[in-house]
Order: sequence, then C-alpha cells, then structure tokens
Amino acid sequence: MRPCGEMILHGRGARKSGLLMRLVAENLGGERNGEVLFSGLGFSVAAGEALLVTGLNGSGKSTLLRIIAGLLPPSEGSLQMEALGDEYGSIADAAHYIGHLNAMKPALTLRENLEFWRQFGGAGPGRGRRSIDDALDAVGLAGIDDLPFSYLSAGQKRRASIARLLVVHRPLWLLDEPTSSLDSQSEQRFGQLMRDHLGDGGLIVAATHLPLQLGKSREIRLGAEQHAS
Amino acid sequence: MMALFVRDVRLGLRAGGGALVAVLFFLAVIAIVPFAVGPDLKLLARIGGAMLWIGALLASLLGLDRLFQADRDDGSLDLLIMADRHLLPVTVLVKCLAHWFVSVLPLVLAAPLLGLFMNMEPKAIGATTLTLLVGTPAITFIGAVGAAVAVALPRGGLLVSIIILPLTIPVLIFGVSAAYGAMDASAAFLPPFLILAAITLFFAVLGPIASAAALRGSAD
Amino acid sequence: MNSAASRSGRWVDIANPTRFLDLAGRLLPWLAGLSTLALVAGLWMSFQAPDDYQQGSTVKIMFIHVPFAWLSMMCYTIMTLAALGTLVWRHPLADVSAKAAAPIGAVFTALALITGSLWGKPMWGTWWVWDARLTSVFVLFLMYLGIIALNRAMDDAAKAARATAIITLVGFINIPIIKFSVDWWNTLHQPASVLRAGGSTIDGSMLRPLLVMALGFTLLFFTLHVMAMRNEIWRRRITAMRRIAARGAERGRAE
Amino acid sequence: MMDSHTAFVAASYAAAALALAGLVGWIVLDQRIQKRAMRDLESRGVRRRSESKADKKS
Repeated sequence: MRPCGEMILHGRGARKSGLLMRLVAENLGGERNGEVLFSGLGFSVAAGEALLVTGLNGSGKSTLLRIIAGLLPPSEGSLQMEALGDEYGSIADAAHYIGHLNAMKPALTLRENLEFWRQFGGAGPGRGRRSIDDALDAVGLAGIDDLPFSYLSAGQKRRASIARLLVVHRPLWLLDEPTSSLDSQSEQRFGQLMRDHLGDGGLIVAATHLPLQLGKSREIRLGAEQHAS
Repeated sequence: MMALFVRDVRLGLRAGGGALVAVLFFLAVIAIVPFAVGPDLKLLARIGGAMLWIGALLASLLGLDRLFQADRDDGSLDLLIMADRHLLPVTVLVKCLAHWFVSVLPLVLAAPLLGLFMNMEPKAIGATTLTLLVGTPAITFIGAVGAAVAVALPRGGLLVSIIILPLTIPVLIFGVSAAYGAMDASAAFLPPFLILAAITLFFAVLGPIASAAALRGSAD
Repeated sequence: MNSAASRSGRWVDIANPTRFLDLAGRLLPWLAGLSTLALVAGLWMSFQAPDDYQQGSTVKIMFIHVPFAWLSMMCYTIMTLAALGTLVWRHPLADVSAKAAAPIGAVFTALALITGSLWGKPMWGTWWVWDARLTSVFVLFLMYLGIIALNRAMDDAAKAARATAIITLVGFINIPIIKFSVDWWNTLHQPASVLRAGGSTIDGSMLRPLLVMALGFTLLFFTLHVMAMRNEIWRRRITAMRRIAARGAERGRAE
Repeated sequence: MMDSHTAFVAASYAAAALALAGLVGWIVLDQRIQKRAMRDLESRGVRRRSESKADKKS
C-alpha cells in the first residue's frame, strides 16, 4: 500500500517524459552467510542522482548492490522503483550491473562479447555496429574490437565492461568498484560518462572506496554506526 | 535469445573443444566393449544398442557440469539471471539446446558408425540412432538441474553425474527398449518410443523450471 | 648475411621459422604439382590394372587402402620424431610440425578404416571385426583425436606442446603393434605382401599402380603438412601481433 | 563384365576423394584466414617485436 501512495505523491513532480523514476529503500537489511551486515537502511535515489555507498571492506557494499540487483533477497525491509514504466519488468531488468567480474567470455572477441550483451539486452538488430563502435570509442578501446577478450589487460577489460553500460540503455547503473584497475585518464573519462548518464535522467548506485568523479552525489556509509555513534 | 544460442554454440566450438572430447569418450567407451565381452560378433550385435545408449549417456554427462559454471566464473550468470525481460527458464532452455547442439548431437551422428563396429544390422542402427536423437535432449534437461544445483561447487563434475545418473534411468529404459523393439519381432517399437518422446518433452519443461529456481537460489 | 647462411643450406637454417616460410613458399608449388601428377598417373594405372582372380574388382580398393594405412603410420612416426624434437632439442618448429600433422594423420587413418571396411564387407561379409590389426588402427585413430583434443584444450602453446609430445611418445608403442599384429596374432587381415623379406608376393601389374599411388599420396601428405605448418606459424605470429596491438592501443591512447 | 562389387570400389574412391577434398579445402581456407588477418594487422601498423627491433638498429 505504502509505495502506491508515494508514487502518487511524487507523481506531481513528473517531467514531461513521464513520472520521475525513483529508487526507494526502506528499513533494508542485508546478511551474508547468516551474518547481519547492515539493517534499517533507508535511502532514495531519484532520476539524475547518484548514490555512493562507502564503507570498510566487508561492510556489505557489494551485498547491498546485489540486493538491489535482485541477486540476493533482502533479510528485511523493502525496495521499490517508482515510475518504473512498462518497459522494464523489475528493478533488476531496469539495471546494468558491473560486479567484480567483467561478464565477458575470454574466447570471444571484444565485439562479439558486446554484440551479445547488446542483443541479449533487447536492442534491435539495426544500428548495432554504430552503437558498439561509439561505446568502444567512448571507453578508448576503438580499433582493437576484433581481439579476443583474453588478450586485453586488466584495465582494458574493465573498460570493456563499462562499454557494456553504453550499448543498451538501462536507467539504473549498479556499479561495484567500477574504477578498479583503471588509470587516472580512464577514470576521468568514466566520470564524464556517469555525469552524462545522470544528465539523461539516469540513476547510479556505486559502491566504492575511491572518490568517483561525480559532481553532486549523496553518500551512505555502511558499517559506520559502530564508529560514528 | 538467438544471441545466447549463437554465443554458446560459438564458445563450444572455439577453444576448449567440448564437442570433440565427448565424441572421443564415446568412441573410446565403445572400443572397450569388445575387449570386455570378447569379439563375438553375434553377442556384440545383440548388446550393441544397449552399449551405444550407455556410451552416449556417459559421454553426454561429460561437459554438463560446466553448463552454468562457466557463466558463473566470469560473472555472466548474474546478468543472465537479472534479465527479467527473458524468463529465466527460457534462458536455461536455450542454453540446454545450445549445449545439446554442440556436445550431444555429434554423439548421435557418431552412433551409426559405432553401430557398424558393434556389427549391428542397418535397421537396428537406424532405430538406435533415432532413439538417441529423441532421448538425449532429456538427459541434457535433467543434467541442467544437476548443473544448476552444483553450480557453486568447485569440483561439481562428479557430483553432477552422481545426482543425474539415477534420474536418467527412465530415459535409458525406454530408449533401449525402443531400440530392441526395432530389432526383435516379438517386441514393439512405437510404444516405448512415444514414451521416450514424452519423457523428453516433460523434462524440457520441468528441467529448465527447476534449474531456474536452483540458479536463483544459488546466487550469493 | 642471409644469402651466405642459406647457401650453406644446413638443416639448422630451417629451424628459423622465417627461413622455413621462405623454403616452404618455394617448395610448395613443386610438391603440389608432383603429387597431382603422381595421383593422376596412379589413378589411371589403377583403372587399367586387371582384376584379381580372388578379390575381383575390390582389389582396386587396395590401391588406396594400402597407401592410407601406410601414411597413417608414417604420420604418427613423424609426430613422434617431432615430439622428441620438442622435448629433447626444443626445436622451435618441432611442435608446429606435430600440431599440423595430427589432423592430416587423423583423416588418413579414418580413410584407411573406411576403405578397409568397404573392402571387408564384400570380401569378409562384415564391415568390421575386432581383430588385432583393425583394432590397433582404430586405437591409432582415437589417439590422433585425443592428441588434437589435448592440444586444443590448452591455451598456452608451450605447455600444450610438451603435454602432447609426452602423450605422442607414449602412444608410439602402438605403431609396432599395428605393423606386426598380422604376424604376431592369427588375424583375418592378410599379412604384409609388399614390404617383406624375400620379395613382394604380388604381381607387377598390381604392384606398379600401388606404388605410384603410394608415392602420390605421400607427396600429397607432405604438401598438406607443409601448408598446415605454414598456417600454424602464421597463426602464432598473428597471436603475438594481436597482443602487441592490444598493448599498442594503450600507448596510442596515452599520447 | 562388371561384378557386383563395383559399388564398393566406387564408394571407397568417393569417400577418399571427399575426405581429401575436405582436408585440402580446410587447410586452404585456414591459409586464407591467416593471410587476411596478417594483412589487417600490418595495415594497422602492427609489427612483430623482432621486426621492430631490427628497424631500430638500422
């Protein structure tokens, strides 16, 4: 019942493209292997906003992202996406997720990998080549698209993962340590890509222990209550 | 979905060569039989159909444990599960079909040749190959459940085989009895063959649904 | 300095893949031409040859069956020598040679088995029997496929080379078993008739086409082997160049 | 006079021709693929390490 009411409430701030997307977590709790990592977590991220999840190792950053991605059930509380629209079946379906692994097959070429995720993500067959070229260009991998993925360096692999965010549109980006093994130049480029995504009305939830180069962003710190309060 | 099929077929054919290993295992198993039972051609002809079924069954179990594990190891599995626009059981079904196409279909194609080695009659060879063609998908679908359950285990291969083998017994029973039905005038071919087809269709539905449930539960 | 080294024309020179590519480029047209010539001549001669009083026209199958069987063993012997080259002398081309030979050997072995059973059906009344000669050739076929599978399964070329070399060496015991199986065991397969102490037992009208066909197929084997080796060398160079390209892309970006 | 075994002779020659044609075709195709990949890389200016070293020396 509650989410319904809120949706109406926020419906007043709808833009002309429709209602404003908003990810709302209430009293969220997460546990791993029976150990409670966090509980009573509440936050909301609206379109155009970024939420940084920080905290020490093992504080549950990855767990929180996997709960949002629908890969783990929350131990308590609820998670809603307001104004999700008909296009996406669930929060997970409306999200891009970059985990610790790159989700690319070493035996396939960079282009074959991206082409697969693009088609699997529901992009039509037309205009494909162009958009993959654009995505590769945006992450600085243009020209080596026909190399097997296994030939790439760790940083290049990570950038290929970032290119995956661009080949199919998803409003919500869930990024788990996205800048690991990126050099400073790539980090800056990635910062620009994230700002563009936010400018387009996208949402970002990123777990990181490094500062991401985002303009305005909110931050929640997991595992902090023991130290702070 | 076609993209997933194409990707898995491509992966199966490229580096690693799961298809070749399975066929080779099949050949080797059949080559061992005459040494075990003696090179009596009449005896070989009589047990040929059953031996082909056992060989194909064991060979088709070989690569099954990697069905989901390979995707889990590189993180693809998370994204496959997340894509709610495709029903997860359908995704699993497509993966099973791709696996069957690359790793099991070559076994079916090799079966007539091995039938000659077992001194079987042309009619018996044809019947056995047909039952393999219809029956082996069921093994893959059952195997997918085992593969999904054992996906998080580092050495799941043997465990998958142990879990699956008892479940495949019905497939084996009706496959072999249909193959014998074609050879022997006193036994019928069609009834067991139709039951075999029904088993395959049944597991084509149940297998992916059960595996999808197991995969959702396995995420951590 | 290149011309001086190649004039000395020693086998050591061929160790260098680049020189091998040069040599292969010059040699291949000749090899291909000669093998075509010999095969055409052999085919013509085998159609001219009279039918055997016992075997009838099926004796014509022998004109291809015997060369295939002989090549299946020769190819494995070459692979064994290459395996020694890999393990003992660490010859850079040995592994390339073994890897290129395996599929060709597998095809020739399969053809020996196929033509053999096409001969066996009319003559023995069965496609296949599990006697020592047939079984050991079937085992040889399995070994070829196993070696191919093993080599494909490993990403690291150097490690794959060592592993397959060891398996190839171990598998060589099968070759004398094939060769002498017809003498050691009482089998359905007839004993050797071309190469044996005390001269050949077959008539010249049969022997001549057989020898020409054997020569033609042997030349064909070497043509294909050299071509496949060249492909393999190129493939490895391309792999190396692609890795450089991946690194180069990074450097280009930084500038 | 043709005897009943001609079919077997024809089948074995056909099988040999087919298999060998396949083998030759595969090797030639492979050769074409490698040559094209080589040309692509070279046109992109990629060189092998030994070549680029030689360039620096000269």
